[in-house]
Amino acid sequence: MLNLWMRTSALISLLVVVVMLGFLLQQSWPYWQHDGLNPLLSGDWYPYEHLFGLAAAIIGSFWAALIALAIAIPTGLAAAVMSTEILPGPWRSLMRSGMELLAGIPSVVYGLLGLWILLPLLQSNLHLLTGHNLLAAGLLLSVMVLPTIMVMTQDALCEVSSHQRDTAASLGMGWSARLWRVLLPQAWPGIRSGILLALGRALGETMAVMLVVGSMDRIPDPWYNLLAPAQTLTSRIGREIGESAFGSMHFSALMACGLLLALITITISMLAHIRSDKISVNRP
Amino acid sequence: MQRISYFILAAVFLGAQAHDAAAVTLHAAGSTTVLPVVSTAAAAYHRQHPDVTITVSGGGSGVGIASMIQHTADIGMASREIDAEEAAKLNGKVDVLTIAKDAVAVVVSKAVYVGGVHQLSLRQIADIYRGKIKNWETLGGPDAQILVIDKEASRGTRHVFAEAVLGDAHARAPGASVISGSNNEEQALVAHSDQAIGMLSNAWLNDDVRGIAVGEGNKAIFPDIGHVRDSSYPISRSLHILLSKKGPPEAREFANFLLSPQGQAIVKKSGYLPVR
Amino acid sequence: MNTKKKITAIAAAAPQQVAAHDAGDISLHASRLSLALEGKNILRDISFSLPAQGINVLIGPSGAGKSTLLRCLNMLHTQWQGDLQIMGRDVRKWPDSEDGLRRTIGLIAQKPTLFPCSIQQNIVFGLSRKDRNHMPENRIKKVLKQAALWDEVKNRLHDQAATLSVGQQQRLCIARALMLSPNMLLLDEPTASLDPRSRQFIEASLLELSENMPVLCVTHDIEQAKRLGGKIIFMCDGRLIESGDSKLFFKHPNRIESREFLRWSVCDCS
Amino acid sequence: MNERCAKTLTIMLALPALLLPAACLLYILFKGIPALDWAMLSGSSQDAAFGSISALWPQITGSLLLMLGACLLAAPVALGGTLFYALAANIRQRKALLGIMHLLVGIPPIVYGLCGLIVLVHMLHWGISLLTGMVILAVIILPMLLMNSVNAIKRIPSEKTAAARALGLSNGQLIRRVWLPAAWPALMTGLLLGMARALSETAPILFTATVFSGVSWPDSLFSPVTSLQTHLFYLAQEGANAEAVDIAWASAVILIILVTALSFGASALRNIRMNG
Repeated sequence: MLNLWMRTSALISLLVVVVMLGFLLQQSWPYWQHDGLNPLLSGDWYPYEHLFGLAAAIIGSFWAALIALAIAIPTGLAAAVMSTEILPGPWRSLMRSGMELLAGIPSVVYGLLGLWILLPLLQSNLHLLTGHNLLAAGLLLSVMVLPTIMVMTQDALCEVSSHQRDTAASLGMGWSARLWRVLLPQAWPGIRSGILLALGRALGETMAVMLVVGSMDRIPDPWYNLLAPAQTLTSRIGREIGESAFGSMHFSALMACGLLLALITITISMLAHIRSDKISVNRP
Repeated sequence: MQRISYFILAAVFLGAQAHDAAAVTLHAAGSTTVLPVVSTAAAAYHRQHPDVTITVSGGGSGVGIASMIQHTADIGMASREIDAEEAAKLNGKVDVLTIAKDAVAVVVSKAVYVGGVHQLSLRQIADIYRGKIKNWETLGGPDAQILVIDKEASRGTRHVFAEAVLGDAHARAPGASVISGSNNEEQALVAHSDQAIGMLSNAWLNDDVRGIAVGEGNKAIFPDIGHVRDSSYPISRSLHILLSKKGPPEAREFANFLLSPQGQAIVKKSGYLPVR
Repeated sequence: MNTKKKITAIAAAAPQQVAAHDAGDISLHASRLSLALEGKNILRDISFSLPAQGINVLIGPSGAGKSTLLRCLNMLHTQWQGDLQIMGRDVRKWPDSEDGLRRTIGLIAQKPTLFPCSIQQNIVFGLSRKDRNHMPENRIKKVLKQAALWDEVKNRLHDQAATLSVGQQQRLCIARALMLSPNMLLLDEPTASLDPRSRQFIEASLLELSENMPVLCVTHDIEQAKRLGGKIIFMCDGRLIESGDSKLFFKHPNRIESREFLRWSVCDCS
Repeated sequence: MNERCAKTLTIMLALPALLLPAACLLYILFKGIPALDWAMLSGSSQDAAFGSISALWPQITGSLLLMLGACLLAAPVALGGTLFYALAANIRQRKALLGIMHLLVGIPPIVYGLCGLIVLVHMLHWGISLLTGMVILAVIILPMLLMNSVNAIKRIPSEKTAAARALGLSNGQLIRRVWLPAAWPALMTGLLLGMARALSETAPILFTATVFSGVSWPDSLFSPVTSLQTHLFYLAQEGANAEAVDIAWASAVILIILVTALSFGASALRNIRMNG
């Protein structure tokens, strides 16, 4: 009985992965068969003309995630350093609670905040036609991934042994030298995992991005123009999945978006997992 | 542990089942233009027939029609005609009932309207959506770039608008600068901007979101109920609900309710033109 | 940049001035040091001084507060009360802050702690970036010889430091501390976890080093204290019980706690 | 001097992380509390028409039902998987299981939604339903729960297990009498965090489990529900309707209160584990 339960559970876990990837591939197969990998290079997405180019959405997804990381990495690292290396104990846990609170706010609430605070701000301060753009998505995402980076960095910094800290201090190294030459290098594997997880989360976030990105299937022109409405993979799926008929080419193309997203994020989380695999696999 | 949890699961299931054995739940999905009518009517209908519950979700006309093809809803809502491809898939298994008429208003931000743009010809609107006209100044308005709002490809409003203005229901709009989804989302976009143009059912017009007249010179026509009734407004349409021929009889009764004087009163209150 | 240079210059010059002034008399003077952590008195009224050179052994049962005292001396603990002068200078008013003080005092921990890089990089780890990059070979050779490690590592300076045995690692820690040219060396049970051979090496090099600077070595091992000789400071339960010449202490301990400790290696001072 | 500069710079960089949580929370409370009154929480959504749906009970019920269902489905599997890891697996199987869990954690929730749409809604013909939503959310929280409980079991000192083994306890006795008493606070912490996660996921249930309106209590596991999360999304798009926006902020406050209560519960349990 116990044995059956244990093995069924493990099998279900395995089955979930197989079923998910299998059906995504099966449903997106007509799409891949239709055009091969060409649509990955084209930005034209006109479902009624059977043009399903993914380039605009892929580029948009990565741009939004990169903006998010560019803001969240320095801030998150600084916040983690501040809470573990500068602030005394009670403040540390207060900051941590703040971060957990930030992490607990559902993404759709962030969407609401973005729609009501961020977009009008961007629109009026940058004199834009509309605040809907990649920058807005990136800014919103940076708030959402900040807790991931900060908490992972905090854990990694706390794991650096007190012997290392004391030894560095008794060699007369100053605060910043200890930080740059001892603490950050030794915490790097943990920090790296945090950054990769944050990247995965930023790429896969749907609701908040969908509300602020503008949903225009256009490759940014010029390529660094982040102030025009754009599209991401997740926002494309979220907006169009309801309107595509099951089994149609449109549906298949959306499934291809999903498969692509899954493959990218799986690669990222595996990279984060492999190096940070510190959990020993011994019998408890 | 495991047995307990399955017990609870079963209890929830049975409890939910036993809640009201005679109850019927119908599901309506589709156009957000039709949604307010059906949503309000569903609530009124439920008060009269407590054993019938009608759940309503949006998604657009494309969803309404697709959900009939896929049998994921009992009542489809559409604010445009069914196209050939969809008709082939439906294969005559669905009845289409027209419950109301509506104009797709060409709307501009309040600042643009106040700035002098009160009417545009179909050609000028087409040029805006094709990206040939980019500034309101060209059209006699304030010196401001035009924020051209397009709608998601599946929305009925867009089909009707694109057919009348661009000549094809699925025509591209290369001049568009942002895409919106529901009527509400578009209404918010226009209201928040000072230089926007968009397309909206005339039930959504208000002080911040002004409808403009469409046509040449003094033949331009404002999108109001009177002009929809006499079919003089060029971008108008019928609002439909779709019923499967083999669907539950309660769905048909609800459709009859929509066409009854009480239902049509709701249509009128929602800002559309009753058909009866 | 300028300020920094100046401060470094002052720090380097300070000990020599003091040495001239105090004429090889006293290098460290502590009076009435007390420390309470989380409401517990760890150190109570400790007063002692160290001569300008020679070996000093801080002995006592475990839990006596020996390691804590060492950490107070180089300001790893800062909450202590009392007065502490090193090279005739108040440690609280050190010109180059705590970091400058710590460069003047080499502290070697009980557990050898190396950084995850090569042997050579470990030796120069405490130096500024400029000094790290242009460190003459013979300077490294000199400190490694002083720590009795040169022969074992001369051909593998670029190997990972973690490949060394624990005994070698502890000697590497001593070499690393010497690289900063400290004026004083503090060691916290440096041989507690080592094999007898490494212990022998380290004791020998400590005796040699103590000819030029004061060395304060913490131990709970009576035999080791006897071997090292020099001056004995005996601590128990956060109090300094007795201090004096090694030979005298072992032959005629004055206090009952000292006698008890010498016989049983434990004592009850409370 | 240099050190002080470095510290100041760090604090300046970290400032957003200090201010943002407070700012976000205060803004939401500031907007939401005035809109949140008891009248909103009472009554049924059937009484109110579109856009003025002010009774949030059906949405709260739907969210909680989805959450509880997801936990009831996921918890036994997570516990079983943990026991497999601890008792039956060899090293390779352990690595594989952990690898699979890390892989699942990385996949974005919307992809789970897509798979649920293919397999559950269309292939198994469950339709847009409560059960579909429960299963999808269960799969989303499964890796969290499993990894958490694996860590909890690992933290039990191996001497305890060895002592129990030496007394001749069977696997079942070992689990019931040694592991569960020692690990339950940690297991519950994980479960609470999983519940919080299930409450805040929106994208995967948007098109697989929920509808816009019309449900006060689902008739069966196979009928759709309304939920706070998706309700918030629909309302978020209605920028121009002042009342809808108020309700949106009120929903946000309720959602955050629920989620925060769960994570505070988790923290409290974590402290029990530390003390006891």
